[in-house]
Amino acid sequence: MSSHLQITHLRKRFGGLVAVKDVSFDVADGEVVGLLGPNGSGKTTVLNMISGALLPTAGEITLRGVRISRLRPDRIARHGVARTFQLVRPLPSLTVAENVLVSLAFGRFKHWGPDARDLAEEKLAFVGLGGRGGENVANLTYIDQKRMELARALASEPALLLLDEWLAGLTPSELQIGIDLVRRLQGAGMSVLLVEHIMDAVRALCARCVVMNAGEIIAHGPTETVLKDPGVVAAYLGDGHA
Amino acid sequence: MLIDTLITGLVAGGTYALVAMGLTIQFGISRIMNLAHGDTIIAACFASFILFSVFGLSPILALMIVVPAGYVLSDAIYRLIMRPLVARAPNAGALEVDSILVTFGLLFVIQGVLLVAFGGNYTGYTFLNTPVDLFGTIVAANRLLALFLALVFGITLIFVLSRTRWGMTLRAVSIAPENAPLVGIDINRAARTAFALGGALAATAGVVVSMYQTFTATIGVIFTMKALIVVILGGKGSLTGALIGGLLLGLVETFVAAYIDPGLTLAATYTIFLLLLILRPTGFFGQAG
Amino acid sequence: MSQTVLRRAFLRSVSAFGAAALFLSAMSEGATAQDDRTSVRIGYAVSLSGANAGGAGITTIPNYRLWVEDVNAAGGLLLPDGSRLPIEVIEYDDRSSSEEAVRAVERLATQDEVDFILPPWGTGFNLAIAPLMARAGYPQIAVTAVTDRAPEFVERWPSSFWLLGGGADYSTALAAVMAEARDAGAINNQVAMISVADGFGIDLVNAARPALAEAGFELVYDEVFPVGTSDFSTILNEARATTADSFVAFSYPPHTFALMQQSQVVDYSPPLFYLGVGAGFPVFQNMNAENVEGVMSLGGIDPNNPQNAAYRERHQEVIGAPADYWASVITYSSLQMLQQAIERVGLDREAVTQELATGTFETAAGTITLENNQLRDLWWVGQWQGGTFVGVAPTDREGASAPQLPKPGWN
Amino acid sequence: MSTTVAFILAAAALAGLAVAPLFLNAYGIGLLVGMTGYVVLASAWAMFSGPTRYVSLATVAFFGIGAYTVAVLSETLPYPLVLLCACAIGLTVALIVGLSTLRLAGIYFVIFTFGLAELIRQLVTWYEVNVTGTLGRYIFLPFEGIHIYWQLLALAAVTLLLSWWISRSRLGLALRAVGDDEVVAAHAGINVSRAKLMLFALSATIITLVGAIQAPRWVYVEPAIVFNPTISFLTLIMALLGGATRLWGPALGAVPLFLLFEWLSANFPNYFSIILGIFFICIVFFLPQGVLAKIEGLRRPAGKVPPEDKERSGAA
Repeated sequence: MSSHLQITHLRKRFGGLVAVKDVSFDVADGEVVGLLGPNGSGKTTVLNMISGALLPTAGEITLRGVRISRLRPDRIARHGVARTFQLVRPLPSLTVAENVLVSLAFGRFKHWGPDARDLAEEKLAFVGLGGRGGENVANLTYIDQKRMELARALASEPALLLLDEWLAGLTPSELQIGIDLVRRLQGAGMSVLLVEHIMDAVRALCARCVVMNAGEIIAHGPTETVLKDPGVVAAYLGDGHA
Repeated sequence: MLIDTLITGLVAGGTYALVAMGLTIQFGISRIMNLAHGDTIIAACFASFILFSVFGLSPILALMIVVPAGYVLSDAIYRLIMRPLVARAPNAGALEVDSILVTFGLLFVIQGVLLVAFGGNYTGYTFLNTPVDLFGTIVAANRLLALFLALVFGITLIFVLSRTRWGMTLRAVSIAPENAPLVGIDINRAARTAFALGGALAATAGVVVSMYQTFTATIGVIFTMKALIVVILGGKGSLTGALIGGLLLGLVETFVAAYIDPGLTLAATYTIFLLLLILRPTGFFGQAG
Repeated sequence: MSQTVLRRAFLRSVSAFGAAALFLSAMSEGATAQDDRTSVRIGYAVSLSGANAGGAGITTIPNYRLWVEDVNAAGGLLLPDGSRLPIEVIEYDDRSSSEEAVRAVERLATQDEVDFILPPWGTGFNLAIAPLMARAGYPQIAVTAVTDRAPEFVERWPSSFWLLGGGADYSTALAAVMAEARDAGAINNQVAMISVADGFGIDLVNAARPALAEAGFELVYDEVFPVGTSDFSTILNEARATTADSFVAFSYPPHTFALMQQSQVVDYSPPLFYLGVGAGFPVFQNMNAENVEGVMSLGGIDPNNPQNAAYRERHQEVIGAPADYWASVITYSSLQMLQQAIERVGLDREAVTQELATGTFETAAGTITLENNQLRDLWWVGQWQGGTFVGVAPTDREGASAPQLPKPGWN
Repeated sequence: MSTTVAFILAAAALAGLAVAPLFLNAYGIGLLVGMTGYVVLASAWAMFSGPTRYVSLATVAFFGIGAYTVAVLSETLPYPLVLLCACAIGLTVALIVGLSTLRLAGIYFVIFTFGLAELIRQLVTWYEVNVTGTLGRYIFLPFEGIHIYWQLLALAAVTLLLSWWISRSRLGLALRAVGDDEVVAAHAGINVSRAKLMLFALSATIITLVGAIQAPRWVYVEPAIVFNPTISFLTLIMALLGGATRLWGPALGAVPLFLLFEWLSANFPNYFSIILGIFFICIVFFLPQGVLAKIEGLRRPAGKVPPEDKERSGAA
């Protein structure tokens, strides 16, 4: 079976700096894969290349056999890739519901009209924001903005979801809610690529992990094995993390 | 012929460089896109005219009065009008747009005051309109003075900005305004100084231009446009860029006039300007990104 | 935006339109009661600001103000019954925009209901208001409009008058002066000619090319430059490099000043040196002192005409600056024509129009009779001679000075 | 339904405005022409610049293209075809400009559009001088103020209707998203360039039509007359005064500001520039989001911040 997302020999250079060197891995249908590594190791750059925010210098990205690595971000989104951002980026002049509506209207299935409003409400309810669609995004708390952003990503009904430190900055109780949400997505058959620093969340959600350092993959395999890898530990310690 | 065109172009470019330097400093460091720049120049033209025709003061001496006055007035304008805008702007982009709008109003105020004071007539006087032989090409001494002052002021300021502590402060604000406070820089003061410095440069340009060009209260926008082109050519905030961009503009206009068609000089300028905006909006000497 | 907000916004805008409508309804009444008049209302809209303020500020505005001052100092406009009524002026700024000029005239005609409307500055603006003036029955004594199509416009708008001739008049007269000078051996038969890329420059140059060719001249340099040009070094160097004895520039004031200055710098002083609009401005003489000697341009005056001398003195006295040598005196004279027409036939606009078309008037520019609503008796070419810009062509016109060529070199 | 009510009211207002000139003198009609012209210009400007926040100074470039097209073609083609040609030319130029510039952001877009008007003016001048050999052109169309007013009024109605329709359409949502955050919009599946291009072209076409409709009023047309940069700035400040993100905002800014200018130039002709300048500065200072937002802000219970205000005063 061909894997859902396949990345081969991906490379990205900014001027003289090579941020990502020869990265290859895949994500299967319905799988949650963790993408780990210290700050500056190139994780977000990889994510940006998958979602189309950056053009790879070399290498290929395919989604269900379709090459997406040269497409514009909106085309990639319509192929079924959705993402959240490291720092939440709500659309401030739109209401909460309208934020979600954007993805519904322009995502894979182009919903519009009254049923789109219902769908938006449904997505909001799923992330725990039921009935708050009419509010101004500025009035939402940080966690609620994160929920809203997840609802917006889900509204395009993606085949692959890219979560960029979506769980960062949450309190322990909020974290548990977040982990449960992602688990429910997995249960619904969605593939997720999770960039994350919170190891508890990674352990809870990912069967498999890819660890990057300085633009290269230094470990790849089952989560527990990878996290015990001496190279991985060294990389994190070297970066000041423990 | 080629040498002739080259020298004439460079001398014409001296004026453009002088006219643009003030704008580039204000835009680059204070983040104010000052559409009233040309009208500041015209105000200085009138000041210099009055000093010359009423008080018999040589424009060279007038520089000593008009340039400091330009500094002080611009400083006051910054405190009064620009500072509140800077304070409320959430980001550089919003400030730039606000500054365009507010200085457009300022343009009308200055123009209106000049109209009331001097009427709409053509005004001018002659000073230093004497030929100078430059490598076999005859140029006007007053235009040569513009080139000379552009080079002296430009190079002095470039030196000051890159070598002195005070200059480093201004440059730090221009490159990374959000980080400047971290190293103890008073952004407000730096931006105000830069804006006032830009005003002083505009005043210099006004005094020099008044020596060889007739002016009316309403032609300021022509200078603003020229300065804008040079600033985009050279990259915002770059004095080196303004200097070289100004000379380049003079050369382009002169070469198009000499070798293509004098009717296309301005069209050529705008074409280069617009193409550059599309292809390399940071200019030849601007900071990338 | 929710529906209620939408509706509220809508209602608000309806009320705003309502307020505007109220403002407008005031427009439909207007001033009436012309009986028991205590003044003659005269209105005009000229460019007090914007791009045209420079031109209007030299030629039009000072003369309007001077005339009003003169008339009112004498107790007002004299009417046929011997009574006098002072002039009440309504002045608007058209901000150098055609649309504003049109609306200002509509306002003067239908809102202020003035007795007479003086024309704006510039060819385009005079054309813009012409249909309105004709429809409302106001005589339009256009001065600062140089157009070859005046006969056609007179047919279209019979109450319009065109007092400054057409481009072809100036060009053919110049060609005639040049031909005479060449035949006398003062200049050779080559010409370097430049013109500004604007209505006026194009009109003149289009007429000059065939006129010069017909007179047997060879155009060795012929370029058009954009209005925004400020540096003429290249053009002057190229003209100087030719063997032409004549340099002709159909230019606007800023170019005229720059050309004059820069030709002195590069020591380009051809035997015949002709510049466009601005060479007759006082500031031109102030800036160039005795170097103006011999420079040719449009317009001129008869230096021995006492009325003109008196006018120039008054202008200096009241306005505080000398009058220019081309259109100023015509502007003032056009007002004197209006004044005398009123004196003869009263304030009835139709009668005044008729009188303007057929009458003979004593003005600062001499005795004027219009031909087919146009002033044809004008100085087409003038030359600076002994500190005065005198008319040299038509050569057979009374008071014409003889052209002095070649022009002396720069000091 | 409140929408129905709003439509009935709007239709009634339109009918009222259509018969209004029958009771007015020429000056009253002249005011209506000027006012309606600016209502359309400001509304069309806000159609693109409001939601996307791209400040365009190209208004006069398109306005001038419209006027010039009429001047060139009015004697060779029937009038409706002339308008159609003007639309086509405006649209083509808008598409070319849009394709090449929509990558530019912020101040560079502003400067570009400012320069564009000048470039087009220079090219038209050069073409006329060198190819046709004339510069000024005459328009002798048998239109009086009232005819021009009716055309502009119809265009105003169409423009507002289009704005209303767009604001409720997918495209409107897309533009608001683009105005907030282009990156997020693109990742949500919006073809950002196409959305911007479509609106820019639509807005430019309407502006071109305004120039085309108004031109017969001036009889004589030359580049200096029709490419007057003040038009761009007045349009901009009118839209800002009323609020560029509201349907009625631009119209609400255009009407009072136009009347104010008229009053100023009649009563203080010599001080017009100064007062206009001060007024301009005051609008930027005190009403950066427009009158409508200000009024709504005052009515809104404390604590609830309208979205646009937050953008200006809050965190980036």
